[in-house]
Amino acid sequence: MARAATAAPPASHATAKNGSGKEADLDIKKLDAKKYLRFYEQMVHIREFEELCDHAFRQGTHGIGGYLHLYSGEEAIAVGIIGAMDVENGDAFIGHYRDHAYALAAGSEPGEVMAEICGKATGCSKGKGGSMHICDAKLGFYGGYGIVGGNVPIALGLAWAIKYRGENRVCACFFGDGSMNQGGFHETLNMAQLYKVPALFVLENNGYAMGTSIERSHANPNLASRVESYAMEYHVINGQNIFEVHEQVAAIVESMRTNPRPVFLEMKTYRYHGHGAADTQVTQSTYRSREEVEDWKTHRDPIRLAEQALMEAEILTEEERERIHTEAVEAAKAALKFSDDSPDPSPDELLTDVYV
Amino acid sequence: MARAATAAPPASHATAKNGSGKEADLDIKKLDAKKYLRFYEQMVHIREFEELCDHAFRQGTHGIGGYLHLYSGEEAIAVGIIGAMDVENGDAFIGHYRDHAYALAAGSEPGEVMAEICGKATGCSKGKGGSMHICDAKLGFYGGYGIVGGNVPIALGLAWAIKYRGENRVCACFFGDGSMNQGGFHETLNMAQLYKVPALFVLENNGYAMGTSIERSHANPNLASRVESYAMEYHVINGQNIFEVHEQVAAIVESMRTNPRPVFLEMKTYRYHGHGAADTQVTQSTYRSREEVEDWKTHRDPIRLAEQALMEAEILTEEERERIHTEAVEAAKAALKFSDDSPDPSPDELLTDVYV
Amino acid sequence: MAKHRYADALALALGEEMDKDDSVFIIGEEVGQYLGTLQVTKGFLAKYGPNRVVDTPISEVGIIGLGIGSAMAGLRPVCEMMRLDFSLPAYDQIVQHAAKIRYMFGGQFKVPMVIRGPSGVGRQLSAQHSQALEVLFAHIPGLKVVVPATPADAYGLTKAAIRDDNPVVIIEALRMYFEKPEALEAIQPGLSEIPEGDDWIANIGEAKVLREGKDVTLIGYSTMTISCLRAANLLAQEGISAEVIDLRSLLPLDMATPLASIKKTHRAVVVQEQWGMYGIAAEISAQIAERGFYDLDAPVQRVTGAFVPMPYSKALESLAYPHEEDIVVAAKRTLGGK
Amino acid sequence: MAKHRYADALALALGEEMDKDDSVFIIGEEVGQYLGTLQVTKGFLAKYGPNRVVDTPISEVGIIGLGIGSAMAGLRPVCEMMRLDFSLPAYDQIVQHAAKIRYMFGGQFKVPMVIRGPSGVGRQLSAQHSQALEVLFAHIPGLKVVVPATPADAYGLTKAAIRDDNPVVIIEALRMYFEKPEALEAIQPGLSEIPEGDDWIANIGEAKVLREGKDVTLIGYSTMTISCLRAANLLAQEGISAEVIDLRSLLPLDMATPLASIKKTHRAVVVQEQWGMYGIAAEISAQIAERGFYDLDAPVQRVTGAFVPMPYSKALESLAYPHEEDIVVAAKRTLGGK
Ligand SMILES: Cc1ncc(C[n+]2csc(CCOP(=O)(O)OP(=O)(O)O)c2C)c(N)n1
Ligand SMILES: Cc1ncc(C[n+]2csc(CCOP(=O)(O)OP(=O)(O)O)c2C)c(N)n1
Ligand SMILES: [Mg+2]
Ligand SMILES: [Mg+2]
Repeated sequence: MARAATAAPPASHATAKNGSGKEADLDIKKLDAKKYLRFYEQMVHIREFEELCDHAFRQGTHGIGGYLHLYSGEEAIAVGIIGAMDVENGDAFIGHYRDHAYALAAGSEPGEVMAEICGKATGCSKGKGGSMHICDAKLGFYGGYGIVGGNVPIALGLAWAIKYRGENRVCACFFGDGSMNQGGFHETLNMAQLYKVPALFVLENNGYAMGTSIERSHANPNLASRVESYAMEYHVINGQNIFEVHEQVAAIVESMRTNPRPVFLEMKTYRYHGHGAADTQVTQSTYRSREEVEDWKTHRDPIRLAEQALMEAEILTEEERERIHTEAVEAAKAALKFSDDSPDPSPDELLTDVYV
Repeated sequence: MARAATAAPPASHATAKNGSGKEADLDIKKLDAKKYLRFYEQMVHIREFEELCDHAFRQGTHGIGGYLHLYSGEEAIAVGIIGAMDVENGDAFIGHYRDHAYALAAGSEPGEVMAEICGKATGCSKGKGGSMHICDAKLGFYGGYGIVGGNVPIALGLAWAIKYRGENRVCACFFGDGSMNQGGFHETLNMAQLYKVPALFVLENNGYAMGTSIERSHANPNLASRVESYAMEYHVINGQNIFEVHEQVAAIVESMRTNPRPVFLEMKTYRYHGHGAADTQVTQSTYRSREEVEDWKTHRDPIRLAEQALMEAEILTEEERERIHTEAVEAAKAALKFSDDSPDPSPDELLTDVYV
Repeated sequence: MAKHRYADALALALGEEMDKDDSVFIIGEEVGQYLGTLQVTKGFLAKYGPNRVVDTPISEVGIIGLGIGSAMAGLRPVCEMMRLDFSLPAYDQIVQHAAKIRYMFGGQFKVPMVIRGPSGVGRQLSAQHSQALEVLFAHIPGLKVVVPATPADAYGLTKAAIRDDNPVVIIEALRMYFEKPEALEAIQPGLSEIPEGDDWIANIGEAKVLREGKDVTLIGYSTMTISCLRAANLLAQEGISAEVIDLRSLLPLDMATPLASIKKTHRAVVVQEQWGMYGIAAEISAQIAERGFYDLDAPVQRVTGAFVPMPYSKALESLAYPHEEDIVVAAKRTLGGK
Repeated sequence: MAKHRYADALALALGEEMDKDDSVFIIGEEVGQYLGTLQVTKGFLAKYGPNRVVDTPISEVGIIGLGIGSAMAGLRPVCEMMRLDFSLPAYDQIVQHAAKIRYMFGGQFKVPMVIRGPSGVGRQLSAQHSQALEVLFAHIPGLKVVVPATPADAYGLTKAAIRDDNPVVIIEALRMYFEKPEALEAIQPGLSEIPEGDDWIANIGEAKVLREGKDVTLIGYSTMTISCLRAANLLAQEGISAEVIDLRSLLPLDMATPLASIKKTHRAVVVQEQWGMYGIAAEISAQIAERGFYDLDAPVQRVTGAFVPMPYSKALESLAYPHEEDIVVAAKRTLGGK
């Protein structure tokens, strides 16, 4: 019987405690095969998209400037969680600057996302936002934000609006472990719990905020205690396993619809690239070893883990696998081509959109 | 045998859990009688000072304007804690706007404090600060601050300086329960614990922030959990009992000298007056009953409790008691007279002290 | 027409907009059960319930964040700051988020929120509670900033702000809150009247000539508009005819009205309650000199507060902000006086 | 004299002051183990240890608060903001506390701290990371604000700021950080030189004539000083002689230097990198017109950035801030050109 593949965390990443302890022992065969195939495909597409961004940035000829924060390694979180939401019917989500995947997971046009990253007129934010400020209003994506912790209080408001109107919707808010050290995070958690708004707080705990590990920045590395101090429901989930992520979160989201309340998820994960494009191999060496990165890539890659499980369960064939990878590469290239073929924003655009 | 008098909290103040449970069962006779007589005297002086401020404010002829926040009911905290510090030799403390008592407890000239409250040239802050901004550099009092939570990050810096220089000093920071909902409070606690600075965080939990009870503003009224989420040492102390306050805090302060670390004290207490002078009987009635106030005044008044215990222990005589009260009234009047006799700040003072 | 106090005009405007539009709600410290720190929202909780009159912890970041998010989701939050000074802990939410969201997402969202609260000097509240922080908002593209001086504008601009689809900061004049209508009427008849009928609201971005004159133009906003009117009364006693302009909105800023006036008077005094350095009056003065260069017969005079944190003592405090006498002196200076 | 890049000049100044005075320490995000986000503090942790080179969580309120308190206690903290934009979450600590403590306690304390970090536009960092926030600090009495344009001033003003007994904000020009000395020297010889010998530091509050001229005065600061110099080179090719003034400090502000220059040239252009509305240039323009009214032969021209949040796309971004060509146009306008 195929089981959700999980591997022991590399010892070097102290925070990767491999989930909540109540490791899911999922029978993949009993799950919705089509859905997970789609999730798998989405993860592969996101990975290829991100890797092409990295490449395009280094080429320097596509219009990508400034900061570029890539999601590779964390795909199961965006895909599994946004996949548990009904973004076409009023569920909302909001993220931080590592945000391409949120849009892609919700179904945004890859071309429009890439064009935004490249600053083109056809970008989802008309080229005004760039990589850090992707959004998609029609899919409930309220955008990526560049100020650490800045999106968290806004999520409170999105969730408040749901409660205000008495809808059975939820709002997910994605942020990093670094956000937890911003004061506004705390004000938000307290108020969210006080008002019982349907906010799903999603901590992407990848062990580091830029070059600073959790241990060097959180007096109490047991992050659960901070959340529990607001009497908020807390779950630790292995963010590398799409089956665990999705099954657990889908159940939580459904329960939030009937029992509106804030819920906090700590997703254990890892980022493969440097913090941003400026965080090179050299600067990364000040805070993490190549071995640590390789360990994660080898033993806990969300795509590999999914692939393995789906193939063992005979849901995915080798042929399909190849097709998906090939298509993903092509899709990313097509997105870049769409962007390359797109015009720069017209000069008039400088002055529009400041006010309604 | 005389015991430290403690009474059950009135049921109406849900948070007044009467200390940590490990109720001190102190044998008053074994304590330093002279010291406690002095503390008792200080509390009485502070009470009379505050009551005269209230009176003078209502008279409207002494120069008191703006906000006026009185400490009546909470005296044992300032007296017992500052009394455990060596303010003449480098221990530091900092407070919020309810700050007259901090200065008086440390030994500041009552006349200078009153003159500040009345905006006179002889005031400790030259009349520039007023009631909310009392200070006394020579006694390590780094001032009272008007922005809720604003003094807390500064305390981190004062304590940091002690650690930086390797001194065996401590810094106490007084603030209210409302402060805990300011983001900066959290950033501070985390950093204080991360750097192990000798900061004594003193929460004056009087159950209300202005007209808002703890229950209506803290998602988790168990405040300990917020502090413990930073792995910080936490003590709950009955703030109405000077013996308990002082004995416990003195021991903690001494331990901080040899084992520098931040410590958090939750002092259970109550304020008798409105939040500030604008919080009248009418506005107070929106959030607390007269009975609740009377209950505290009758059963848990720090001065009465001390008086009772000291008299039972035959440390204080009725005669002494009367003398102290009379002198306190006189001292407060003298302070007001000093202020009344003092000139307004000279117009030149408008432009001084902006820069060094 | 009915005469109102400034605070009552605010209450009236808020109530009317809440009656009219279910998506309007008010959130802030002590707005509900306590009946409002200054009683502007007295009776609101009972009338509209806790979903629309929301008491909060002392968490300004949370309050503003909740406002932004709910506005993006289509509600019309009114975030009350107990004093506008307390918006500073949430300044990042206002400047980096509320003001920028529309632009940085290419127009996909709007943020129809109001941030309002009493502001200004003169109540012996000392350094941390006596500030006129207009520049901190008016310098930021994406925000609108209105500065009602009169009960009429307290009403009309509040209503306009709530209906505006952009984030609007209402800088309310604490010193005007409880001024009696009679006192205002004595300065100039009509000041305390709210135009009646047909759902009147003010137009954000329109300055107004409050008093006509021909010798010199006095330009103010908020409390300083009232001081300008008082100064005009004093000047009139000396035979000097002053035109008084109330800016009413700082962003957008209507410069056409002052420039037209200066074409006539050739002289201008710009008055601001607090810090002159890089203050509101600097922009007004600069624009007058740049755009009205050939109209001006004398240098523009700025009358501003002392460049110091506000002192507490009444004796010092009253030296720290402009009074009508200072405006009179400045006006005479433009006319060749000393 | 040795030639330096701007970032190296900052590092040199910081290191020298830390060597000289044990009470100086640096605190901020990634300043230690990571060797500095932009490597300004590279090698510092190894040399000075973790007590003096302090890595922090992402907690700007905590960082600034720690700075204030430790400064009150006699240390000399240098608080690095990874970008100056990130000071906004801590804005209340800066404006309500650092700036006011001395005054509101009647002079009993001083707050000798430095807040510094890279700032400004032009690196495709979009709305939240591309701001020139000078006004937000320079409007606040109690702060000092310096704006080094050149490596020399990056060095001299940093040292002066650290030794100053007041809170000083150093607004560093990110676009200048890694400019090659040769590139600067090509604009004007000497720009990348740090005066040597006898412990030179800059005087806070002194503007400087960087280039003499007689037809028009170009006034800039930070990156815009460099743009003014470039513009002066272009103007020279057309036979127009421009004087260039670098303000160097915005608070205190030296207006004597520009006013003296305008007495000679009778024409002024004031240049600012970003938002003109209620911007730095407004104060300069207003003061010139007010105090130099009878010297001016033409209205002061302000050249400022677009009043919009910074767009990301290079195509739009470069339209959003002034370039030397814009300054040339403005200069010609003062000379009667179109
Ligand atoms: C208020 C603020 N301070 C600092 C920064 C600079 N910064 C951007 S991302 C980042 C690290 C955040 O790490 P984390 O929250 O863990 O998210 P991750 O990048 O790991 O996904 C920092 C320090 C910022 N953008 N905003
Ligand atoms: C940031 C900020 N928000 C709001 C206020 C207004 N305010 C002053 S004191 C206060 C209540 C504080 O209560 P608490 O901290 O419990 O102290 P207490 O007055 O009970 O001693 C409020 C809301 C303020 N001064 N600063
Ligand atoms: Mg992280
Ligand atoms: Mg309280």
